[in-house]
Amino acid sequence: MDLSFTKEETEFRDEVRSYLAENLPRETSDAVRRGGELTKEMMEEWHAILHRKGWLATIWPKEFGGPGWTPVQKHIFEEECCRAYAPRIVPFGLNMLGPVLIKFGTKEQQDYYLPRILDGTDWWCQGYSEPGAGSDLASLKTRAVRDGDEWVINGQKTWTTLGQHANKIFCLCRTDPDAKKQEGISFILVDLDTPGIEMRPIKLIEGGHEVNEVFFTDVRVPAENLVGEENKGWTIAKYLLTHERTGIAGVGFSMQSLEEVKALARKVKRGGKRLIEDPLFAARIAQAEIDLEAMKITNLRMLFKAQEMGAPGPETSILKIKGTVIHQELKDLARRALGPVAAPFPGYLADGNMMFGPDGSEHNAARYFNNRKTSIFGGSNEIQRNILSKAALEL
Amino acid sequence: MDLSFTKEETEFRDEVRSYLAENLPRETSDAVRRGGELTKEMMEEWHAILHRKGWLATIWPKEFGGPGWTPVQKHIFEEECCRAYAPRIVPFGLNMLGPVLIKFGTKEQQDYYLPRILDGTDWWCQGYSEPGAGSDLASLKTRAVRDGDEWVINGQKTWTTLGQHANKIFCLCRTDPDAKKQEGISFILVDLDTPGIEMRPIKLIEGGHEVNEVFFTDVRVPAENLVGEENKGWTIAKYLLTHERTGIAGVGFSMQSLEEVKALARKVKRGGKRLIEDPLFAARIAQAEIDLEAMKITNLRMLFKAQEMGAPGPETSILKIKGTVIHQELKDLARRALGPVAAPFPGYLADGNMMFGPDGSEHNAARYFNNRKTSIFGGSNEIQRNILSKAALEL
Amino acid sequence: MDFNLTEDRQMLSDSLNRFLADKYPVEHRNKVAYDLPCHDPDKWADMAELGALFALAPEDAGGFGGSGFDISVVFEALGRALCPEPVLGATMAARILTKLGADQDALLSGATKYAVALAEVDAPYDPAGMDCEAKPEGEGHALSGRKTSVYGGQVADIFLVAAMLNGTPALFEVQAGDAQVVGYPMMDGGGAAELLLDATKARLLSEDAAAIIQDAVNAGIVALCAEAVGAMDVTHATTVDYLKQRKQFGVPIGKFQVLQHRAVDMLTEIEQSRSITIKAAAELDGPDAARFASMAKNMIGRAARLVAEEAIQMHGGIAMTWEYPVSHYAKRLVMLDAQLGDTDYHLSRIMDDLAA
Amino acid sequence: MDFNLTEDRQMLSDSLNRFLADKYPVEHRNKVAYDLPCHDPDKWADMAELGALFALAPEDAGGFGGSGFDISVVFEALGRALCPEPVLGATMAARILTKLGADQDALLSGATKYAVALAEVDAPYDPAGMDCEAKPEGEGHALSGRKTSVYGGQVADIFLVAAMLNGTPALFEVQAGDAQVVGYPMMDGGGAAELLLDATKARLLSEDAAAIIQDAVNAGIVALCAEAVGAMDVTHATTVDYLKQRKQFGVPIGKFQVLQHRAVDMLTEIEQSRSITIKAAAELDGPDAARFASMAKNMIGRAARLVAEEAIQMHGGIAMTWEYPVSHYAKRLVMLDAQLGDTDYHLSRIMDDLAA
Repeated sequence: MDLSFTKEETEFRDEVRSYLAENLPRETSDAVRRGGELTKEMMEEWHAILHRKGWLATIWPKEFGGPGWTPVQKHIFEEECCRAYAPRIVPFGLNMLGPVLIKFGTKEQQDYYLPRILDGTDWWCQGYSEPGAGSDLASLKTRAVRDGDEWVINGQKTWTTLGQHANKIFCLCRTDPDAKKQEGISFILVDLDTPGIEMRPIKLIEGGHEVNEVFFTDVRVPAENLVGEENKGWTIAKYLLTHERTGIAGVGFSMQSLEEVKALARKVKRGGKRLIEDPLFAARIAQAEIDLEAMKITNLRMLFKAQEMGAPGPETSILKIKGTVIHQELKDLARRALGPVAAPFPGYLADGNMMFGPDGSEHNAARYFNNRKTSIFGGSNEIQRNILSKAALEL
Repeated sequence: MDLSFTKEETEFRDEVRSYLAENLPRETSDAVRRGGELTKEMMEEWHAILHRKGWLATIWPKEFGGPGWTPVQKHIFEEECCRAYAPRIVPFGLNMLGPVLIKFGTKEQQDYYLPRILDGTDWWCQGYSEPGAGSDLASLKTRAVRDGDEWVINGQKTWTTLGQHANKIFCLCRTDPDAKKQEGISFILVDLDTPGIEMRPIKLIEGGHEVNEVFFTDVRVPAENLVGEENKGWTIAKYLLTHERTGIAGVGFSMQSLEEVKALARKVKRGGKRLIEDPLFAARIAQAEIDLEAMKITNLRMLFKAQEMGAPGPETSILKIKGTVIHQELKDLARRALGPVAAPFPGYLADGNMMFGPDGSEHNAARYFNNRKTSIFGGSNEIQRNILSKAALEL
Repeated sequence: MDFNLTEDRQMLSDSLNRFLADKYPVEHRNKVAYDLPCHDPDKWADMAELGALFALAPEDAGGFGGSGFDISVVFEALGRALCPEPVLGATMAARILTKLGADQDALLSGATKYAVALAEVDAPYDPAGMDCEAKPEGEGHALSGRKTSVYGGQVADIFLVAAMLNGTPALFEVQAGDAQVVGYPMMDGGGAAELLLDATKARLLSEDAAAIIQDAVNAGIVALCAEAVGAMDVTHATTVDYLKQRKQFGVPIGKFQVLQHRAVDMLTEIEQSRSITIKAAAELDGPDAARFASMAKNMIGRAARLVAEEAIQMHGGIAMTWEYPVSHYAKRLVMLDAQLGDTDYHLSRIMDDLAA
Repeated sequence: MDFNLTEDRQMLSDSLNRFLADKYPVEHRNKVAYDLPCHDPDKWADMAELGALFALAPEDAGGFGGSGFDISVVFEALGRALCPEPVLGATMAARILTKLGADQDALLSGATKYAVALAEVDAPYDPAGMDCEAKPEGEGHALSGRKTSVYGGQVADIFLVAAMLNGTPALFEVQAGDAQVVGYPMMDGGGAAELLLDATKARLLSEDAAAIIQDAVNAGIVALCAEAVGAMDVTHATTVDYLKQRKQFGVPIGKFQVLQHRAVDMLTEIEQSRSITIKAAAELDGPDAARFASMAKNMIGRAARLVAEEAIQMHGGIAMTWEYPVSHYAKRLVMLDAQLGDTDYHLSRIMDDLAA
C-alpha cells in the first residue's frame, strides 16, 4: 500500500502545473471560475494551446498524436486542469470519435479526420440520443438507407451538446429495420452543412443553451462515411460508451466546488455570524468533504486497478454514481449558502453594488439546476446501478 | 378543517386518562417504561382490568362485548394507553381471531370462543408465517388432511409471537394441494395441548424470547375447528390482515420514545455539556420530532377518512412505512445518546451504582435491535410500497 | 375533528383552480414569470375579483377569511398553477394591517400592491442581525439601509419595511416612489426587488414590531408551504403519468420497481408535508404559531427538494428542458426553501426549543 | 501509487483469515462472545503465535509492523470473523508503549493482556471533560475516579489509564489486581469493564500525554474502521447470497430491482469506507492523522449502520434471529460507532477544522 505518487509522477504533476500557470489565459480561467458559459473562441484557443504542447489527445496512442501517458498521468493532468480552472476539453472529437476511428476506422478515415480533430478544423458533435430512446439507446429510430454510393438519412437526434458550434456529427442510424434491436445499427459520419439538416436549440431548465435537437430530412452522405462494418454500429457504440471512464468521478470538479462553498460560507453572514459558524451548515460541508476525501481514494483505487488489469471493471460505475451525488450535493450547498439572494436570474443585477456573494456566485442556483443532468446523462445512475447489480453482484 | 376533538371526545379522553391513572398497576407501567420483558402475570392482570371495565375488545361490535367506539375514540384510547405506559394488549385473540369469528365463525364457535377470549381463559397465538413463506404468505406448505371428522395437520409455523404463553393457535393450512396458490387454504383452530405439537423458542437478535417455531406432526383436531368454508381461508387471511389498521403508525409509542430521548439527552453529559446542547444531536431530535408531529396529523387524516368512508384506504400503508421509520429513528437516538455505555448486556451491571442513564436506559441498545422487526413484520415496508404503488399510484 | 374544507373555502378553491387552469396555463405563466414586471395586471384584477385577496383578511378587517386555512386554500391553488403573481406580499401585508387595525380595502380589492421588506443580505432570515435603521425626521422617519429579496417588490406600490428604531425592530410604510427599487425576475419565476433606502421618507406603523413581524412571517410560511404542497401534487402526478407512458426496454418505466418505490416515497413525503402544513395553518392564530410554522417550513424544505430532484431524475432528460413544465415546478420547489427561512434555519429554531 | 498489500502483510492476512475461519467459526465465536470472560486463552495464544500482536509494533520496538496498514490487515481479518478477542486494547497499548519506548515483549507475545482506559461516563469520547484524577503518593501516584467502557478490561492484566494530573491529561499504569474491575459482555459480543479507582496505586508513564493519547485513539480508530470493513464485506456478501437463494412469489428476491439497487448502494458505501480507511491508515504516522481518523470514523459510522440495517431488512425475519450470523454482524456494525467517538463526534471535529 502506498498512496503517494512516484518521483516521476510528482515531477510530471509539477510540469503540468507550471505549464498551466504560464499558458492558460487568465480571462479563460476567470470565466470558468465564474461559472457562466464560455465563448467558442475561448474553447478553441485552449484547444490550440494544448495541441501545440501535444497534450490534447490524452487518450490516443502515441502513433496517432497522443502523449503516451499512463492512466495515472492522465488523472494527474485532469486534476491539475481542474485546480487551474482550465476549460473542460470538448470530448466529442477527441475522446469519443478519435478512439473509434483509431479502432474501427479505415486508414483513409484516420488520415483524413484525426489531424482535423487535433488542429481544430472539425468540431464534432454526437448523434446518439433520440427523443424516444434515452437509456434504452438500442431502440433508436433514425434511418439510413443505402442509395447507390450514398446514405440517405431521415430522423431526429437530441441532446446534441454544443452542436451549435459543430461542423460535423457522428450518428448511430438504423440500417436494417428487420434486424433485432441492437443489430442493424450503423455508425455514420455526417457533415452538418449537408442539405436537409436542421439544428434547433434546446433551452435548459436554468435558461442556458448547451444542447440541441438535430433533424434529418433526406440527408445524403457519401457511402464511405460509414465507420466499421454496416449493421455493426452497436459494437462501436458500446466501445465508445465504456472506453474512457477515467474522470467520470469528477473529483477535480468536486474539489473546485468544495473550495467555492467553503469560501462562500466564510464570507456569507447570517445574523452577525459567518455561515461557517452555523453548525448545521458546517456539518453539511464537513460531510461532503469527508465523502469527497473517500471518493479521491476510491478513484485512485479504480485507476490503479485499471492500470493493473489493463481495463476498468464494472466497479467504475461506483465512481459515476457517488461522484455525481457528491458533486450535486456541493452544488446544492453553494446555492443554499446564498440563501434568498441566490434567486435573481443571473445578469439582472449586473451593477457591482448589487452583488451579494463572491464574484460568480450569482450563477450558483443556475449551476445547481444545470448539474442535475450529471446523474442522468452518460448512463443514468439507475442504469449504473443495474450494471453493478448484474456485473459486480451477479444478481 | 378542524383539528380539535369534539367536546364528547375530550370528555372521553379525560375519562380514559383518569381510569388509567387509577387502575393501571404502577408496577406494570414501570415495567413498560423500563422496557424489559413483561411477565405473563402482568399481561393477564391488565387484560382482566380492561375486561372488567368493558374496554378490552375495542374493535368488536357492541353485541359481542365491544364498547361501541368510533375510530376516533379507539385512537384516543390507544394514545392514552401509550401516555400512561400501559402494556400493549396481546392482539391475537382480541384483534385478530375475534373479528374473524364474528365475521366468518358459526354461532357455536362465537358462543364458545369469544367469551373465553374476553375472560382470558384462552390465550391465542398465530399460525400464519412459515419458514419458506414470509411476505409471500400464499406459498405456505403446512398441510391439513381431512380424515373422518378430524383434520390431520403436518408442517411448521414460525414467528409465533408469545406462543410460549398461549394455549391455542389459529392456523392457515393448505387443504387442497392441487389448487392455485391462494386457493385451497383453510383457517383452522388448534388446541396447543393436542399431541404432536412442539413449540420451540426462537432467540432474537438482542437475546430475547418473544417468538417461537411450532412443529405439527400428525396433529389431529376436530373437523368443527374449521372456520369459514374449506379452501376459503385466504379470504379470511386477507380480511384479518387488512381489517384493523388504526394504530399501525405507532404514534403513541413514538411519542413515548421521543420523551425518553429528550429526557436522556438532558441528562447525559459529553465533556461538561449536556448532550442536548450538542447541535448535531439536537438536530437529530428536532428532525424526528417534526416528522412525528406531521405523522400525528397524517394519522388523524387517515382516521378521519376511514371514519368518513367506512374503511381505510390503501394510503394507510403510508402510516406503516413512515411510522416505523420514525419509531426506529427514535430508538436509534435512544441508543446513540448513551454512547459507549449502551453496550453492556442488560442485567450485567445490576448494581445501582453501575447505572449510567435513567432507569431503564440499559435496555436501549436491545430495544433498538429488537425494533428493527417493525419494518419487516405485518407486511414489510417493501410490501407496503408495492401495495401503494399498485393501489394508490396505479403503476 | 374534521379534515374537510368548509363550503366557502371549497368554493374559493374550486373557482381559483378553475380560473388559473383556464387563464393562467403554463405557457402564459412562463411568459409572465421570467421577465419584468413578472405580473399580469388583468389576471391580478380577475383573481382579486374571485376573492383571492379578500380571503386574506378577516371580516372585521374588510375581508372574508384571514385564518390559516384561508391562506392555505389560496396558495395551494397558486402552487398548482405555479402562479407568479405577488400574492405573498399581499398576504403578509394583510396580516400586518389587520394586527394594526389599519385600513386595507385597497389591498384586498387588488387596487394597491403591497410588499413586505424584512430580509437583509447579512440577515436574510432573522430580524436579529438587521442593519437597516430608522431615524426620526420631521413628523415622520427616515430609513437607511438595504432590504433584499422583497417578493413582489418589483411591482409594489407600498412597502412595509422592518427597520431598527432605538435598538428595536419597528415597522414602517414606504411609498414605492420614495425609494430606489431594483426589481428582477427570479430563477424560479416571479419577481422581487432590492429596496435601497437612503434617508428615505417613511411612516411609522409600529414601534415594537417583533411580534407583528413574526406573525407576518408565520402567515407567509403557511402560504409558502401550501404553495409547495400544491406544486408537489402536480409534480408528483405528472411524474407518475410519465412513468405510465414512457417506455424503455419495451415496457413502461413505471413497471420498474425501483421507480415505483421512489414514487411511493415521494407520495409519503408529500402527505407528511400536507399534514404539517395543515397543522401550521390550524395553529396560525394560536400561541405556538411560530413553532409549528418552523416545523412546517423545515419539512417542506426537505420534501420539496426531494420531490423536485426525484421528478427530474425519474423523467430523465426531458425534465431538464425549459419546454417541459416539470422543470419550472422543480425550480419553484427548490427555491422556495430560501424564502422566509430555510430548512436549517427553522430546524435550529426547533432545536432552541429543545435546549430550553 | 500501489494499492496492493506487501507480501508480508498479505501472508499475515491470509494466515489470520484461515486460522479464524477454521478455529474461530461463528458458533465458537458466539459461545465466547457473550459470556464472561469473553476470551479464549488458547485461541489468543494461537493468534499471537501467528503474529497478530507482533504486527502491532515496529521492529525496533520488538514487533514486525506497527504501521497503519499492519493494524488494518489484522483488524480486517478480525472483522470478517467477528472475533471478540481483546486485540483493540493491545493495539492501543502497543502504540503507547512504542511512543514511550517502553518494553512490550509480554504484550506482543500475548503473555500479558493490556487494556487502555480513556473514556468516562460523562466524557465518553474526549479527554476534555475527564474527571478521574491522579495525586502523588509515596513514590508513585494514586488514581481516583471511574473509567468506563474499557474494552478488553474484563481480562486485562494491566491497564493504561488516562487521568488528570495537575490539570493535564497524563497516562498511568495500573495493575488489574490493584483496582476494582467490573467486567461485562457487550450487546455485540466481546467484553469490557468498568474500572473503579479509589486512591488506586498507579505508575506514571507520561506526564503530558495528550498527544500520546490522541495517537492511541487514532490507531484504535484505524483498527475499528478496518474491522468494520471486514464485517461489512461479509455482511454484504451474505446478503447478496441470500438474495440469490431466497425465493418469494416464485422468483429469487434478488430479481427485484429495488433490492438490487439497495445492494448496490451498500456496495458503494462499503467501497467508500474501504477507501477512507486506507487513507486513515496511510496517514496514521503523519501530521494529519487525527483529521483522517475522524473522517474515517464518521464515514464508517454512517456506512456500517446502513449496511447493518439494510442487511437485516433485506433478509426479512431470519436476520432478526440469534441463530443467523448476520444478526451478530449487524450488532457489531451498529455498536462500534460508539467506540472511540461516534459519527457526530468525529463530524464535529472536522467542523472545528472548517471554522479555523
